[in-house]
Amino acid sequence: MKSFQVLYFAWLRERIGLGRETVETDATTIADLVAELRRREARYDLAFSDMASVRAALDQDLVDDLNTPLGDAREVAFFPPMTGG
Amino acid sequence: MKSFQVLYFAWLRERIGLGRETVETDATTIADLVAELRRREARYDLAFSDMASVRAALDQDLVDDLNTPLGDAREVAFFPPMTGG
Amino acid sequence: MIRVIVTEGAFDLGAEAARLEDGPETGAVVTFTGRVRDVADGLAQMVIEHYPGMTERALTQIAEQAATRWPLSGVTIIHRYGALVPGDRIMMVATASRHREAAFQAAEFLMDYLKSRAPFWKKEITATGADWVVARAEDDAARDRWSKPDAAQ
Amino acid sequence: MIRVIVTEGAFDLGAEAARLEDGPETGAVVTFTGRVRDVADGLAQMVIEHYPGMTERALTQIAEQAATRWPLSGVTIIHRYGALVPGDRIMMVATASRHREAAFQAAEFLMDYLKSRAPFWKKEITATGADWVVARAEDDAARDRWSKPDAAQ
Repeated sequence: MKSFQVLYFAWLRERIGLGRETVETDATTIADLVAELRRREARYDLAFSDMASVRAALDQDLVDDLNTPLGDAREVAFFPPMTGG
Repeated sequence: MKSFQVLYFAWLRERIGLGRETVETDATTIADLVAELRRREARYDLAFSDMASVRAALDQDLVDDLNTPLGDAREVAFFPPMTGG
Repeated sequence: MIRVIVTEGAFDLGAEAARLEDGPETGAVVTFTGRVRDVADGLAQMVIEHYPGMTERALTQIAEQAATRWPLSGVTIIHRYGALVPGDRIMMVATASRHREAAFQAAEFLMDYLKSRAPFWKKEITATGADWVVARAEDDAARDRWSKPDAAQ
Repeated sequence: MIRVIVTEGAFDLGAEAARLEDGPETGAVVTFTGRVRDVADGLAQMVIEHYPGMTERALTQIAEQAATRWPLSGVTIIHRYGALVPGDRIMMVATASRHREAAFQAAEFLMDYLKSRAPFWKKEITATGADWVVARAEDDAARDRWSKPDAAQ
């Protein structure tokens, strides 16, 4: 089991109802972690129901592919497509 | 004979030695006027010796072709390619 | 040479441009400023959320990429977060170079990357509700033009 | 909506940008500022000559063309003449629009046209002499790209 800080932003944060939590998991990729979170509770399942609208970052670096391994990362973040500028 | 205000700028002004003069002429195009000025004096001949480096405006509108007729214009200006900005 | 600021407060465009102009080699400075526009049914507030830590990191990376790609003597990116009202400035980028083409292209590059790679999210609050702004597909397309083989250099 | 100023005096970039931002519909403002750079053998002065009357007319026409081509809420062009020293600002353009692409493209268009269509001539004064700046062929090429069939709109 590894321990990750998991962060949620924007409507993902609102649907899940929190901005940050510590997650203990055996998941090896970001996609595995999402699958595990969705099995937990309906609010997670709802938040992650449209993965085309979800982006992720590992240790504050944007990933292009949700199949990216979690590796030695400490922090995983989920959020919608960005709308800055 | 028509009468024009003729203006010179930048190195054309310096070579000719004046910035503005009144010219009485029968020339019908800008190119004719240049030919007439060149016959006048060596300083005009020198100033207009490289016509690829001379631009002209009629009544403050840039012309694309020195064969443009003088028409009813009152003001003819000669100057090098512009270097603003 | 790279200046990245993430702030709740306002910024001074004139002072930022003057700062970037400093030095005998800078001929051209381009700035872009984005403001909160009003929306059809009346915008009360625009609330901007961001990812502290990652935001500064992403903006610095984007600025570094621009500085690698074009001959720049300075790059500034300032982006606000928190609650803004119509008319408030949201953000600015500024680029300085000897050459106007480099300054223009680098500023456009910064904007295109920032729109889809910097972790900011906008929420519009009106009298009838609150909605997260949806990302535009055009913004991804604008970003992707810089990785085409014939991308302007 | 169009503001053209030809002046011997300095101008305030921040105030000009703020003026252009005014109004609820302006989302994006782009500015370009050009400055006197130093040259290899030490520039004492840059003297800018212009054609009073035609200058204002040409700059206004260029601004009107930009406003026809892109959806702009404002266009400002300010150009100085007279004796300047290294570090002085020579000129600025600024464009305001709902859309960043329009503001960027219009600002580049203004610069490209202004370089080769507005009657200004620069002379560089150094310790060893005075020389008129020679127009660059690239500036004509930059202008001509806007009249190609596939020119950005």
